[in-house]
Amino acid sequence: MPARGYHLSKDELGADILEVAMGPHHPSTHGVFRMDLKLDGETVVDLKPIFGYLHRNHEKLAEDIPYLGCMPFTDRLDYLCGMTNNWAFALSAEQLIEIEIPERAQYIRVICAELTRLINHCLLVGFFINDLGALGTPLLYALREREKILDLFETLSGARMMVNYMRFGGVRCDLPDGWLQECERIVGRFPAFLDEYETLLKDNEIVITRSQNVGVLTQEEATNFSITGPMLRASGVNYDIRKVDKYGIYDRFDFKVPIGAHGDCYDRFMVRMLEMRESIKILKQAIADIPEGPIMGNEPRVFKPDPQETYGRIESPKGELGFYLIADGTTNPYRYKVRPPSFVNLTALRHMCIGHKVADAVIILGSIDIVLGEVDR
Amino acid sequence: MNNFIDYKLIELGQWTVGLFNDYPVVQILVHLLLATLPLTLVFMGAFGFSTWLERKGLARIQNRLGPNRVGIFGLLQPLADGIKMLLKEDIVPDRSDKLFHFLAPVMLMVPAFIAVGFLPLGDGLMALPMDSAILFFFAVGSLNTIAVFMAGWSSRNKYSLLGGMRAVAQMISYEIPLVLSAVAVIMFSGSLNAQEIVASQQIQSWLASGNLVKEFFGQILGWHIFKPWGFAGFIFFFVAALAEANRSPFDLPEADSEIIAGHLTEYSGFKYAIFFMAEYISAFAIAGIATTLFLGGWSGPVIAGLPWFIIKMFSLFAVMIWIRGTLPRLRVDQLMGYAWKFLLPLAILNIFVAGFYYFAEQQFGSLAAFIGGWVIGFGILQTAAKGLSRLNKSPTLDGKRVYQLVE
Amino acid sequence: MTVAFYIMAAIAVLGAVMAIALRNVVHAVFSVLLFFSALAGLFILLLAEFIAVVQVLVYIGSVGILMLFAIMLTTKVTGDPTRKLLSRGWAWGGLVSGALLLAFLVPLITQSKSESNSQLSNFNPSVKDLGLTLMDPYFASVGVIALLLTAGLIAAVVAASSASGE
Amino acid sequence: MSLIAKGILQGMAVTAKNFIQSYYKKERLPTVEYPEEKSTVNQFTRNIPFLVYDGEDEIEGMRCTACKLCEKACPPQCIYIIKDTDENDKPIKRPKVFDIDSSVCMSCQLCVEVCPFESIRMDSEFELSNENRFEGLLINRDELLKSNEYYHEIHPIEAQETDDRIAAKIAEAETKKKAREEKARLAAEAKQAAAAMKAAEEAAAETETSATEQAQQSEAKAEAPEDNPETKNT
Repeated sequence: MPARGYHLSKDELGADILEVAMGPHHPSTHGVFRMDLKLDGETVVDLKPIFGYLHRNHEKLAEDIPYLGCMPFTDRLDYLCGMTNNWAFALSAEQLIEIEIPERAQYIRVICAELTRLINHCLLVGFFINDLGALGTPLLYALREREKILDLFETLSGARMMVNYMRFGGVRCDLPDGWLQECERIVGRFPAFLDEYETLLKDNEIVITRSQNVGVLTQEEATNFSITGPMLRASGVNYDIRKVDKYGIYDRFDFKVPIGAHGDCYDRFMVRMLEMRESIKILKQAIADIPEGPIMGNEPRVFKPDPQETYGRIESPKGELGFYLIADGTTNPYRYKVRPPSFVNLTALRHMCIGHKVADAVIILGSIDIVLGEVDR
Repeated sequence: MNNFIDYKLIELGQWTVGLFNDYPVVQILVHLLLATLPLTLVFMGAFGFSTWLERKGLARIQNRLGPNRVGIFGLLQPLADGIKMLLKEDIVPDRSDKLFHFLAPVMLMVPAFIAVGFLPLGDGLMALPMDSAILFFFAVGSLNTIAVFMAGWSSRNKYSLLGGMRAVAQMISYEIPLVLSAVAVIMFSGSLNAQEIVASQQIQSWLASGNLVKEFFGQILGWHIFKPWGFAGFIFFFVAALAEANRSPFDLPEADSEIIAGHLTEYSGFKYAIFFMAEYISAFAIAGIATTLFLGGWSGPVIAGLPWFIIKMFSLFAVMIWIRGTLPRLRVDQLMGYAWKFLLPLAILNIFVAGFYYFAEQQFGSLAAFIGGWVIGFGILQTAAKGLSRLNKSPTLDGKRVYQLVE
Repeated sequence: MTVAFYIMAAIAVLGAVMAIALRNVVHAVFSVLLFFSALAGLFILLLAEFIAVVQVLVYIGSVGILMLFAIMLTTKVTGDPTRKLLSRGWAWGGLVSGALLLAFLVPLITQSKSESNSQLSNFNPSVKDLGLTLMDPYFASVGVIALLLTAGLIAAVVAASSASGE
Repeated sequence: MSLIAKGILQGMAVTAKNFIQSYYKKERLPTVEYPEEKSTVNQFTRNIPFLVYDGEDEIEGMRCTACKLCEKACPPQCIYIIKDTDENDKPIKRPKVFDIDSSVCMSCQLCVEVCPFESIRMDSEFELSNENRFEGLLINRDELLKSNEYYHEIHPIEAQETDDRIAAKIAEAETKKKAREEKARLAAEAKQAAAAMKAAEEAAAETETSATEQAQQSEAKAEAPEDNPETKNT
């Protein structure tokens, strides 16, 4: 895939190219990520993403731990979305042992996943505008709203972010009394916050001039880079695993997928804003329909699946999150491989940044929505 | 007139100088001290207060509490910060240009304080009463650029250098619309003298009438901001002033999300504090000059003079804080484009509108000129602005977008 | 007044000498700026406020910055240290330039002494008078200069845009 | 962008609204000023594990039997257990050393889930800061031991469920034991009757039966955590 932009030698340019190492300690590289930039004035001529500063041996570690023991580690992949990470891992392990998941557990999973999507997207928008230089005001509004959902998670699972809530065959514990009512109240109020958020940001002339037509990724390019998630949909590809795979019970809900037309930073930001509204739709349906019943199938804690391989994937807020497992008949996975959306989406960074300004490189990185815990694993 | 505070202050000053009548050399020194020392102290205090104000205001905008640990409402926070800054290690990069690294904060500080000297704080209250004070103000303001460049260049840091480059480009570009939007006022007032500009914004005939209501409104209605060209000019001036003072959304030289802290990256301890102080005082100075040019300076009802000037200056500063809490930052090229392709033509057009308004006032009386000016003059400016933004718009920038929702 | 003049003059001379002598280009430019500011101070001492302002605004604020900009684009900031300040032709150059300076300045100084201060005393160097002078008797020349400068500016813009448009 | 940018003004109206409302709306100022006021800790919160004991005495009432299931289940392997021994070097069902490295613990609650004796539970204590980053963060057995009352205080619902479960277990064990005793008694009676008949010839067989009886009883004791006589004190 040839990168767009220009590659000029030093002599052709007639001036020195400034090499700047942006990161690993930089205010807006979203963690310990480093971009080696080659700048011509302020224009990015070349960019080299460097990561691995947060490598924690996640995949190798799992090979020495029983399947269930890996569950708390998945929380730490994309530490903003513990619930969806749990679900993705549970989904792939459930394929190994083929068990039925009770109805109520399915609903709880959907509710948790969509709440996670709300958290992730409103935080992302906050960080994105923060990268645009807005001194954190939208970010702090997002954090304010996130707190409420985190409180819900805490009541449900005991922890705010490192939830470790899903189990193979269901979820760990049932909803406490009054949890659903509280959840309904918070979800009911969320659209008002979204309206305010959109008024603050959507029509802002500076946001528009800064983010429109910046970091464009066409349909073809996006699919070739195997981009997934909101970023792919912002490029105009209708691909949402909730619709494609219909995993869990997503076929029961009525929701739509927002699609962007330009594939630039503004589209990525707006697609996420719209996805939050669709998530609220799903949440309202799920809260209304949730049945009574058991929350766990009768599943042994430690099991020895037959030698086989599986790949379970879900639409995590950031894109396709998949777990590839090879079982060898023991209690531990033989191979445990994560397909993190952040990492794969990051591959398009260089392509998108070349030819833009330094300031754009920062917001393009922000619009990809990476979490270094997931990139480095 | 009820600006007795100013008169009392001036009397006090004259009395103090009078004490040294027998020692002419000492008298000159005392005179100089009286002109500069209170100003320095007051503005340094104002700097401390404004950092508190900014942190508190931003915090409330962001639904936080802000500083509240040191003193009541955290009012002593600036003091604590100052002590902390003083005690911090002063780190100078090994390969930096040590002399310039040291001189840069000083270079920024000096023009900032000189600029404050040109502000007409009250009736007759002016540290450097010069005939062409406004012009001097702009001349001194242009020195900031050099200091920022010095800081950026001498640090031997790539981020600093980028910040320095940005600062130079930005400040040069915005100085032109800044001065041009002030030209309309200078033209209308017919003077470069700050006091005369303030006086031209008071309706003298109403003030002399003895009617209390007329006196009250005579102090307000004459402000240039109520005139169409003055309103437009104020917007241009304020935008350019934000850029001159490196305030958000034009804080590119120290854009923290892109180039860490720009020219300030390698500064620490007291030098950093001095930078900070100089920047805030420049912001004050430019808010003060905007007050003088467009908001009637020290004129105001009931207690004209120093109090009104301070109220107006701090209000403008509060608006700066408000903007900082709301807006994202522009990009370098957009920033330059905005100055050259949008502000500059409009500021020039505004001079013409002001000229026509001036003649219309003489021909048809002030009321007719006022109404006509708002309808025609402002209409012209508005249309021009729209046309310019359409002209400048890149073809792919389509503003509001409609999104598809598919199954 | 005299003391102030000598201080300013000393600073100006120092700045000028340093601008030539310093091998670091950026330092040299800042010496030039120092010289300019001392000059502005001298103008203020002469009660030529407006000229002082213009000195600061144009020379320090614009020309100086322009020089700095030009330097930023060059790669070599520090000059070659092996090159000596005193080369063989130095003495001759100094002699010639000193002679020229005298040739130009001496007549001027003697003239101003002889023509008395009568002309100076009734000249009021206010900005208003300056403006009136420029706008009344010299209006035509000022207008022509302004037009020329505008044309030059437009030409520069056209040249720059066509160069980058390729 | 015309002279006045509409979108920017809209945004500024939003921030102004937030600024003003932060003075009178709790929702707009969610800050809790921590050291002075502490937000109520959710009763479901989990942080670092602790060991529950019943009754007054920490050592006697300890539920933990040092079975090391939690040690095996812990994914980051932050639990370290050594079994206690008595004077004769005979192992006792009680840990001598039970360390949790709180700097390693990731609060995943898997140890709680595997514990068959309802002994290890999650604490909601969050102020764990310490001056010593090595020994200070290594929590030993005596620090980990907390009473059942404390457990009830921090996690009322969960603790009640646990107690109910233990009570049910004990009741079950009790009924089983009673049934067994009854059975044993009946058998003994029958045997006594039989013994009366053929006392002399079958003396060897009788001794064998009583030995089996004893073995059965000790087995029942092991199944239920009966070494805690005050289990039902709540």
